[in-house]
Amino acid sequence: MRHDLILRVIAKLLIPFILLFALYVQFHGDFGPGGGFQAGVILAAAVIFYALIYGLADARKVVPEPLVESMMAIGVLIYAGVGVAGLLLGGNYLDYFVLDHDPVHGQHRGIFWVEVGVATTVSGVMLKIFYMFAARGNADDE
Amino acid sequence: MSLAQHLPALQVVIPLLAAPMTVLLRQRTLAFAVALLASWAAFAIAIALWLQVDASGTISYAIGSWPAPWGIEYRVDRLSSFMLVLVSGIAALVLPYCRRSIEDEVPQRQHYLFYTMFVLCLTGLLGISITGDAFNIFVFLEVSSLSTYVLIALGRDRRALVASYQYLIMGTIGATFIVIGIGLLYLMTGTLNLVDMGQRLAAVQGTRPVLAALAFLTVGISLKLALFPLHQWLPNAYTYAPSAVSAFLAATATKVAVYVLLRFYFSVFGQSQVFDQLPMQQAMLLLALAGMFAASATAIFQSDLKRLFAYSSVGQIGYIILGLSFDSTTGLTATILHLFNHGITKGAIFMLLGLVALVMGGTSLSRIQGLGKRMPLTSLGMVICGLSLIGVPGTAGFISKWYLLLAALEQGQWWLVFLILLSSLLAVAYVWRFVEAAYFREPREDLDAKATVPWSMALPAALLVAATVYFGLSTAFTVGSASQAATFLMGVR
Amino acid sequence: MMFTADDAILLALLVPVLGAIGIALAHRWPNLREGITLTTAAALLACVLTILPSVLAGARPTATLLSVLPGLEIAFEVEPLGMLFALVASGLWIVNSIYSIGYMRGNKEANQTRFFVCFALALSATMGIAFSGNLFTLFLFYEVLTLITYPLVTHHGTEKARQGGRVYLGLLMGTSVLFLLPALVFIWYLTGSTDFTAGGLLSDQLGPLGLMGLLALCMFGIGKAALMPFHRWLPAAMVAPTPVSALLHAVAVVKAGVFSVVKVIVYIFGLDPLGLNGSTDWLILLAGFTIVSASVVALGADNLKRRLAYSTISQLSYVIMAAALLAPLSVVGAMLHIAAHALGKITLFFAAGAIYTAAHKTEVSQLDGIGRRMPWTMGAFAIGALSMIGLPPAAGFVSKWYMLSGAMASEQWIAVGVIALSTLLNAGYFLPIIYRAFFVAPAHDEHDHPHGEAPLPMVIALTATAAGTVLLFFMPDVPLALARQMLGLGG
Amino acid sequence: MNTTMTLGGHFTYFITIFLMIAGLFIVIARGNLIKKLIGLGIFQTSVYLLYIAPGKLVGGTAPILSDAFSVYSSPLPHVLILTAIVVGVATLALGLALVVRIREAYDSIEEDEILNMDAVPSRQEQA
Repeated sequence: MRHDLILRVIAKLLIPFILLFALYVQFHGDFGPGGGFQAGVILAAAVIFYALIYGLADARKVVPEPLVESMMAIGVLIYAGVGVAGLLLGGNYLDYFVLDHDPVHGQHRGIFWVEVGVATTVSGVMLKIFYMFAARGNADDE
Repeated sequence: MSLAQHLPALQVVIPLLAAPMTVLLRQRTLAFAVALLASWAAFAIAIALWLQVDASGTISYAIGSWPAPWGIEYRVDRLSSFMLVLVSGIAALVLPYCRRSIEDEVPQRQHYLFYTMFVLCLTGLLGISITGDAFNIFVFLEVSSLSTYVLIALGRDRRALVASYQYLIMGTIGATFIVIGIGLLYLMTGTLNLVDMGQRLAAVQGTRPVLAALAFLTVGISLKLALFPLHQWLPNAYTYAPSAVSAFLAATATKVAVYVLLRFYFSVFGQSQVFDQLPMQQAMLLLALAGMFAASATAIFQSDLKRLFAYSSVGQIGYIILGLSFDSTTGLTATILHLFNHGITKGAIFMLLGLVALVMGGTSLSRIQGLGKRMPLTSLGMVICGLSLIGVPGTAGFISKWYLLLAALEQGQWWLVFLILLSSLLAVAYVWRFVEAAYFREPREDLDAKATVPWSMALPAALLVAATVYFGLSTAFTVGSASQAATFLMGVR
Repeated sequence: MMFTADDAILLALLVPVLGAIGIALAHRWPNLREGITLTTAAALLACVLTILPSVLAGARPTATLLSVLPGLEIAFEVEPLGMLFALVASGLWIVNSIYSIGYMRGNKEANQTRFFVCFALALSATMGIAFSGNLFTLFLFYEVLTLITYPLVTHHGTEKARQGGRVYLGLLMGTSVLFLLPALVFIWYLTGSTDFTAGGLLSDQLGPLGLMGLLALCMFGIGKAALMPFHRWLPAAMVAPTPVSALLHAVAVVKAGVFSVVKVIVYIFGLDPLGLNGSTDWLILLAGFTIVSASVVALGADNLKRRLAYSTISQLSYVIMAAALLAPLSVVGAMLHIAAHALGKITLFFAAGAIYTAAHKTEVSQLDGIGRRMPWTMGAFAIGALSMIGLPPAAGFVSKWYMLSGAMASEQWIAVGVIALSTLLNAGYFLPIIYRAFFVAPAHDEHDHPHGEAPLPMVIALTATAAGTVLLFFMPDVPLALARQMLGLGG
Repeated sequence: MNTTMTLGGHFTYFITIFLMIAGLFIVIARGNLIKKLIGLGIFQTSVYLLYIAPGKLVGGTAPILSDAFSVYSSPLPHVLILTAIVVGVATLALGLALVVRIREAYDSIEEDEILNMDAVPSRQEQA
């Protein structure tokens, strides 16, 4: 696939938009369908797309394996961190109401960070799964 | 803000936080340290919770401050606090044991992931025990199960992979059955909170979907707790998993599944519904007896000790379910007691077997000939735990057997008394296979001891063995908690 | 003495355990190890003796270790029967230790340290049984004793020894778990306690049939008493080295069995409640059957140890029968017989072991003329045999006398007949041995080799027990006093 | 008439049950490890349907607050099933990962072949 020019050009064109769309889905999650879960998958899809076209080795250079693993962990930490923040601010665990002066703002803030965490973890996991399966059995291909 | 107030959340959150930390740290010593701290903290919290519940009754904690029937509620009552102590206690002991144990059994670069999976599994098991939300139980169940599959697959034998795969298939079917059961209950009541569900079920008692839910839940949970004949996954999984994992699973995983069964039977359906509408009592009785005899008899003919004691676990689960089938407070006490006592006994046995595997290079009966001379203290520990499995007085196993017999006597079922005792004679038979091999055969010349016994493994194992004896002599904690929990469960509705 | 009788109870349990630890630590130095064994044995006897005066004076020293469940304590209470048992066991341990040293060294046995460690631990368990204050404690130590003696039985580690060990463990553990444990749970369920109570713990919770059933559970559950049909373990355990057989038969195990039987009958069921509705008639018959049939088997056994084993089975059933007669006199006889049989039978086993060590002979038919070469051994054997038969001047006469009087007083003519018949049978299987040993000229074959007496420690030991047998005939004061104490007949 | 109405009204349940049985059947009857996983996936999917179908109200719309609508479908089953789907994906991924490693270790993904391969060395071990 290395010299498939059309695919390469289209990929180059498409990937920024995919990423942008991921961000849109992420931030629109407050008002309509969307949220961290979907955004994370779309984000991962962009990278996977890149890997399909340019090869796994290149993709690994862009998004290295340790980063992927860290993303998985950091996302969970962000999520749980929001919960702990609620604890520290005097509410129960995962209490969003206390995150800001106004409970509604608190809700916004809490959900926002939780969704960030979800997106990070989900994209990390998707990429990890992809890397693991793709790297299996054809090590010389990379 | 008082910390004590948030203990129920922290119980689950601390190990949950430890999991990503171990991934981020990547370095195995640091990962080990984090996991160790988390498990010890969890144990401390569990004890604190137990004390709180003991002093002032059930604790309810609303996650996210959403009140109970709508939000997810963490609910610590007498039964769950007891389970929390068991699960976190075993984890706190197994973790320090892991460090040296997995060195030989798991590739080094996977060590930090091993700890991640371990704390995740712990999180799941603790979560199941503490949550008051039906769907949350499923989620935590899957968290613990998925990490368990990984942990089993880490075993160095390639058969570990197959064992893990089989467990994955069986476990997922079980979990899906549980979700179906929960779904049906949700359809009938419109709530997922266990207490709320229990109250609303009264209105639709005995309708067909509720009975179907009961059946689905029973089968699903029975798969998870390895009730005979749904136990096929267990022997392979315990045999080929790394020793530390076998120890942790044998002591906690099936026990937590029993907890889920008790929770649904008594807190949701209510004992009258379970035992009056369907012939549950007879079914449980039969399966328990079949397990006690068939599995124990199979255990006698095994040539590998890990497999032998895995079959013994299936047999012992028979006792646990037998106590349940009596439908009496004493029987339930026996169930909960045996849950705990068998947990610590089997945990100790598998930890000791890990030591044996480390030193002798395997656990097959032909390999461990003359073990009494090579590893006198380990063999002694094995014998003590074996006696506990048999139910010899002075060991923890005796206490639970005592209550089981008492429950049978209360109902005047002498034939059951004798069946229970007959099956414990089968336990004598399989324990004695070890004793004869270890003490009355000469060590094999061609096998050299590979390593000395590291204290980091010996100490936790010794502590558990000591606990097996201690809880056979001093029963204030175990019998007290178990009988209170049983009274509480029987009195729920 | 600096400590009270109450402390001495716990000390008596602890001393052998400490001794065992010492023995294990000294495994490299055999002389030191044996020294520790003897010291421990002496210390144990001293402990037991400090309790004796207060028991004779009518006190009941007690000690409670811990409470496992409500009404289920590990508790000790020394009453006369237990005192007697403890005295016999601890006293004979010293003799047995001396003998064991000679035997183990003389036969160059392997694993000697394990042997002595288990021996010491077995004594601790025996003390626990003797002093137990309730049925639960008794059961606990009963099981411990089974487990501790198991390695002794399988000492040789051969396939035959393992086989014997399996039968031993299977029967003892099997009966106790299958019968005694449910009886224990049931008693606790009925009364909320398992304490040994003067006059009987059970009052009127059970009808005659229930009482009989429970008694049956207890009697069959105490497999160590070797009541038929659960007697097979005793011959099976004969694969063990002779000192172990002596321990099993005379010092600890079987005595623990009959001791438990007497204790259960007297303190759990009570003589009077049992006597009211004849719940023990079947037991008298069964014990009688055991006595006679075991004697008949012994008559036909050529292997000396096997003959002795069946003799033990029959002698044990004397005690059971005497207790089942429920007459005070016969219970006194039962107690005396525990002591008398212990002394007599240990002498016989010592002699058998001495013959094996010196002449390597195990069959009765090989013993022609051996009395001329081993006069001390065979002399002691003769005294032991007299005691078994129940002839003066041996202790067996006294106990049989009481039993017979008890049987006659309660007009149990079957029991009287059994005792008479078995006395004949006893004579029938013991006297020929003595006759052969002293009066038949030795057969000369090529396998024979010149030998004299057994090693000195063994001869000392067996002479001492033989002397004890005679002594007990002339001075049965202490056992008698204890027996009267127990039945409340006054000192 | 009445029966057809019940049949029609309950058609989601029939589909659910059909999928459930089909999935379970594949898991049990097929020896190929991948096919087993596919069966498992179908089995799990049937449960999603079981949850979601009753949450649908005839005439209800997606539960996004808007002035134009007053009848909404219940969102809770969707949330639950979203979680269940994640769990299902994780299970599937893990199962496939195991199959990959099993294939590397045994060079086969047929259950009976794998079991045969293991049965032989264990017998030697005992001998």
